[in-house]
Amino acid sequence: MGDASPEAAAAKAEAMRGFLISLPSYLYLVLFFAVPFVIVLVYSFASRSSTGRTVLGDWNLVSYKRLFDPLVAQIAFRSLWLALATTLLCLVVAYPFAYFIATRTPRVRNALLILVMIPFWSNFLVRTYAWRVLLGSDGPVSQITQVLGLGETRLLFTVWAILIGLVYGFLPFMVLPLYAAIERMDWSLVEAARDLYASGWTAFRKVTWPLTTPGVIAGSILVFIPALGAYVTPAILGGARTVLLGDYIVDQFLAARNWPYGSALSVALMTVMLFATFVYFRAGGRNL
Amino acid sequence: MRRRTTWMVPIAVVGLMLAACGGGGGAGGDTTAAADTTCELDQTDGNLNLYNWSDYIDPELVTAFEEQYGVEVVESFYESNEAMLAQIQSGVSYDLIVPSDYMVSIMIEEELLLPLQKDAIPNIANLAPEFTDPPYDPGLRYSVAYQWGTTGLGVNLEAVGDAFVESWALVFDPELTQNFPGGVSLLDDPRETMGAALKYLGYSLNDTDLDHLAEARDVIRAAKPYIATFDSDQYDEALVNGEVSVSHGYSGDLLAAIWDAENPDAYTYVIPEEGGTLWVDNMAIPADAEHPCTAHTFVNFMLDGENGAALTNWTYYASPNAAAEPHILPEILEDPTIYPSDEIRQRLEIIADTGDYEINFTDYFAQAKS
Amino acid sequence: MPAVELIGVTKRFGEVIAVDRLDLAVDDGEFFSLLGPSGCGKTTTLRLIAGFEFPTAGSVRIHGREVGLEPPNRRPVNTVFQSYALFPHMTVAENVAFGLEMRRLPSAEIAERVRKALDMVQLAHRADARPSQLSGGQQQRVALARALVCEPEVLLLDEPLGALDLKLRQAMQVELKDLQERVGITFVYVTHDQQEALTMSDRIGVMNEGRLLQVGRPEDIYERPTSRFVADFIGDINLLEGRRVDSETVELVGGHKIRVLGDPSSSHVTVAVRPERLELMSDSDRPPDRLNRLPGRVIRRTYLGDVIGYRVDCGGVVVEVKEENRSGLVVRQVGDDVLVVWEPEAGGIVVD
Amino acid sequence: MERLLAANAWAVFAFFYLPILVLIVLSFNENRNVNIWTGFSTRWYGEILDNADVLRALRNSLVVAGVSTVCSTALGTAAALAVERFRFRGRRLFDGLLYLPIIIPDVTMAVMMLLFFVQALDLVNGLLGTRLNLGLATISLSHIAFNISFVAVVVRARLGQLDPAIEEAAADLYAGRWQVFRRVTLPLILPGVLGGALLALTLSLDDVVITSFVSGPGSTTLPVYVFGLVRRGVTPLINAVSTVMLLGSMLLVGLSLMVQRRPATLGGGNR
Repeated sequence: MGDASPEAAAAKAEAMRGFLISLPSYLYLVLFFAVPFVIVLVYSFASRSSTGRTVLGDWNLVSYKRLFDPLVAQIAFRSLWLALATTLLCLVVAYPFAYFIATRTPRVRNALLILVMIPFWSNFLVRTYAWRVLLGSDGPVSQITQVLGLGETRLLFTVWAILIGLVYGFLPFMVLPLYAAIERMDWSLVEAARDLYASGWTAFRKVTWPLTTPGVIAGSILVFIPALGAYVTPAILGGARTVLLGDYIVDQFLAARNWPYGSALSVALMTVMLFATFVYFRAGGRNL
Repeated sequence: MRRRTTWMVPIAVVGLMLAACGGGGGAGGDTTAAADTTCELDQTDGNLNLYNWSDYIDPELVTAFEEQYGVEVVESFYESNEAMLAQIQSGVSYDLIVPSDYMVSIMIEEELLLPLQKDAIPNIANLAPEFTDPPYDPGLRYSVAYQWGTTGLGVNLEAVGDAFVESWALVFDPELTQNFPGGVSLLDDPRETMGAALKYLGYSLNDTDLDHLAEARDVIRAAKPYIATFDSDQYDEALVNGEVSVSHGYSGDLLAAIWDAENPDAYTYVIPEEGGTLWVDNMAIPADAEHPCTAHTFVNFMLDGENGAALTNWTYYASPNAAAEPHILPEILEDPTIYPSDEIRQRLEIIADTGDYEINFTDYFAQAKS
Repeated sequence: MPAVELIGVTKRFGEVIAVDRLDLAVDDGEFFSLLGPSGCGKTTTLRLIAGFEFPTAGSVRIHGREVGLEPPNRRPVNTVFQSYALFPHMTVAENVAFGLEMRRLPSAEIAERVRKALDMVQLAHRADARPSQLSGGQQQRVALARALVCEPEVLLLDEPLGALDLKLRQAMQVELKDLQERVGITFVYVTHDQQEALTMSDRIGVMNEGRLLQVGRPEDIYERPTSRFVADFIGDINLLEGRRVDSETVELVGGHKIRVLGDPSSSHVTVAVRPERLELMSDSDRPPDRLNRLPGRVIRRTYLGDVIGYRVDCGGVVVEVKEENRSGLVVRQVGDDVLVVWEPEAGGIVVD
Repeated sequence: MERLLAANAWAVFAFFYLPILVLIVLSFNENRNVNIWTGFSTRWYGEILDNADVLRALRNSLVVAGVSTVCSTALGTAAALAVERFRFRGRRLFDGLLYLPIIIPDVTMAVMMLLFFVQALDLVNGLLGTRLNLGLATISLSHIAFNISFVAVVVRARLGQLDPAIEEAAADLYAGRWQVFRRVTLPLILPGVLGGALLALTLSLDDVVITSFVSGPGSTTLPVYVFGLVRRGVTPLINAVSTVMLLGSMLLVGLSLMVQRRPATLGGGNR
């Protein structure tokens, strides 16, 4: 069909409308994100002066070559596992939780939802410090094990503390999209499945779960990605005993003042993530 | 094709901007305005934009300054030297900043600081002699010390025993540390912790010999099984809460925590015999400060003996101000951990910027932790 | 002037042609059904009339006015959706009032019309309920009331009874037809259920693969299908393949000759005969000569209550026969030798 | 099953509120050092009002969080609507762009925002002769930039599940595009929009790195102030401020629930 057909004109008008709706945020993101991002991209090809200033003009690939240092792979691999574990834990905890909230009456639902968010309107650092008290050798966990005669249990400065801290910090990011997805679901479909002799579990697996995958995908992305870059929680609760991607990048900018390398690391990380998200969506049968 | 043209716009904009800043990499442009100004004693030229660490000045001192000179002090706060540097480098305008020692030298080299007009700061004479010619700013051309302290070890005496060695071995020797309940805590800072390891090995903490750095890395690596945490924030609480037995950290924090502890006698702060870090925070005026004269007046105000004492009495950090000493609370002045003896001071070193080697410090530290 | 007129309408989705050069005219006040298997383009045709899709080519007119590119809110038609598409966040009354509010009618008039509409579908007592609190049948009636309250020139219904159970569906069929006659609005009804179409429609259009194959009254469609597809799709039918011998005679695959009416245009012919038009006789019954007859043997019998179904093997041709379970009917057994007998007029010739 | 779900929910709430409980308890710590408990005291609550720095930081935080939440919710919802409901040229590019702020490490975003704003302000000041500086405006602009994406992701998850027939039904019933959106789409995606807004508010109230880079004289926010305190030890004052904020928000929520007497969903209650 040529562009001249009336339908094509209508489709064009429709596309224009979509474009116009996206325009404010489009422009916003181009101006306040894409343009700044180009600066970072440019910086990643620059070099560092001996005082830590970024020298533009002498473009090179030094920073990108450093990405192939085995240390980087090691750090990335470790961060990846931690982020995956965090995402999975969040999903396991948040799904039934969101399900529970979504099946309450509307009023209770709203109240519960806001109760989820309220703790996060306190100060992040103070919140995380509170976890130190809870996980320390005098904390409640430890006291329970002492009463049980299992001796002192210190979770603080272990990988478990990091996981607890990360799950705590990112759980709302998983709960919200999951809640939105489950709340919207057509329950008659589950009933239909039950009607068709599906057990509760099968009905969940075959109907509820597939219907809520958009929420699962959104939640997983919202948890996985920041978890991959997390650094304050691992430092405070995990004792920063290993280097993670997040603090490695932060250190480049703030300790080594090596902005080109920090930029290159960021660009590489974003490229990988964008690619991974793309693949994830493809696997999930959705367009990015 | 349309797609490409939409992309051309931001690229062109960026190009324009990069051109606009002259390829200088973000250093602010018009430094001349402030540099040409001559300031006289007690002169003010507007409100003071003070950029400082949080909770690092007695609010009453601020009020006193405001009342005395009829200007307002607009306070902003930063959480690291580097974040502050990024802002100054980008030309955000502040009138007075409080950078640490090594950051002063970086900022001088980057031409980010305004040379001080000593005529407007007669109280500079109040400074104790050891702060009149610091290595990071010889001759005090750009900065004046604000507060100082040391980096050392907080020790839980019950855990370590009374007859412990005052050495970095307390954190680096696995033979020792394996017996400490909870292990030890080290600063999560490449320069401080690599520096401590260098000191333990008998080198300078500004050593840039890569072999020495590798040795220092291996020291940390070997000690790691008993290092509970690399922590620059909460090591003081961790010590007095019994989470760790030895904490590597800054004098002020550790001392405050020990004083506030339920049984202060159970803890002490030591500077290892191999030596440690002496750190100095300084007042400096950014090159493109809008109100350099108010800033000079403020520096002079803070260097006043009574004001300097008030600052120390409030922060519990040592004052570089000799004229302040008569007014400082005796318990602070007489505390050997805040004001170490001359003998100990001999062993202290100030961290200097090592230029390109900063990368190596960061890298080796990352390797040590990995 | 037809209420709805489609002239040469084509709709493509990328490479797929959903509707192919469709011509259709629905008369004013008519109950018109679009019948076809799923994916035949009937729903797309409805959506083209409603305005949810715009035609790639051709013209859509409502009472003579070209609306092909008008958005749905500017068309004098309303739709009852397959899923009902009730607004879950509004009460029944709010749902019904929605269209009137959008037309900015005075609120007193809205209230009055909503009340009447709910009375009409006997749901006045559920006015303040939310859709999720209603049964499927009730939801369906709300959807109907919501569309009808706007007094559209044409009401479009997209398989509105599909989700209901059989009893309710049959009851609703009658109700819908009554309602249509009462309000006198043109209905365009999409369904894949031929029985539903036959019951309610004034006329039926049978669609397949984007094309309209046959349009006619239910009895025309049923009795005189013009194509093999229509014949096969609507009701049960025996399709007897054969070769034309002369203008009145066809020789079936098994060698039997039968008489047909109408002029077969090619030498290969398909003769379509409804099972209920066939009768089983014995040789001893001596059927009149003008009747077609095929000797065969009963290979299966199905008891359906009102009807008894037989499958008869007539030597190469298998035919289905339905006999009304009236008193005095001779019930055959499997294995009985029988004659399958029918009037020549009962068999039509269909094209492939 | 229901019991297990309820048990899990209680456990999760306990998980959420246990640290909050600790936080509140520690706000009554008499000791200057928050984590060293030496006795009960309410002195820190008194000191909130005396501490101008904390009050200003709190006010800055609330201004930034409020502005950025409102703006990013509007922009993010529009963005979600555009990519989910329309096909337009550049949509894929936009879609990709929409994900970038989520996947960028915050320190990178901080650096690039600083570089950008400084140069943009130079340009603007040069052209217009103004003396604009970094401050609350640039902080808000940066927060909006990353929050748009978070709102959009949450709203999209919701939009994706909305039966398009419901929107078609509204259009069929003579609703124009805007009316369809206002009367049908928006109420139905409102839980998603609200969720996105809550997320944006949370992120904005917690951000340190980006904020500290793009702040200017006098625009320090509470989290930046608190992080700056680390050197001197965090005092229970911050816990007290957090507690007050928690109580304040709970009060607001409670009030809004009281006002919202009718049993309507987040999306309900028109007419």
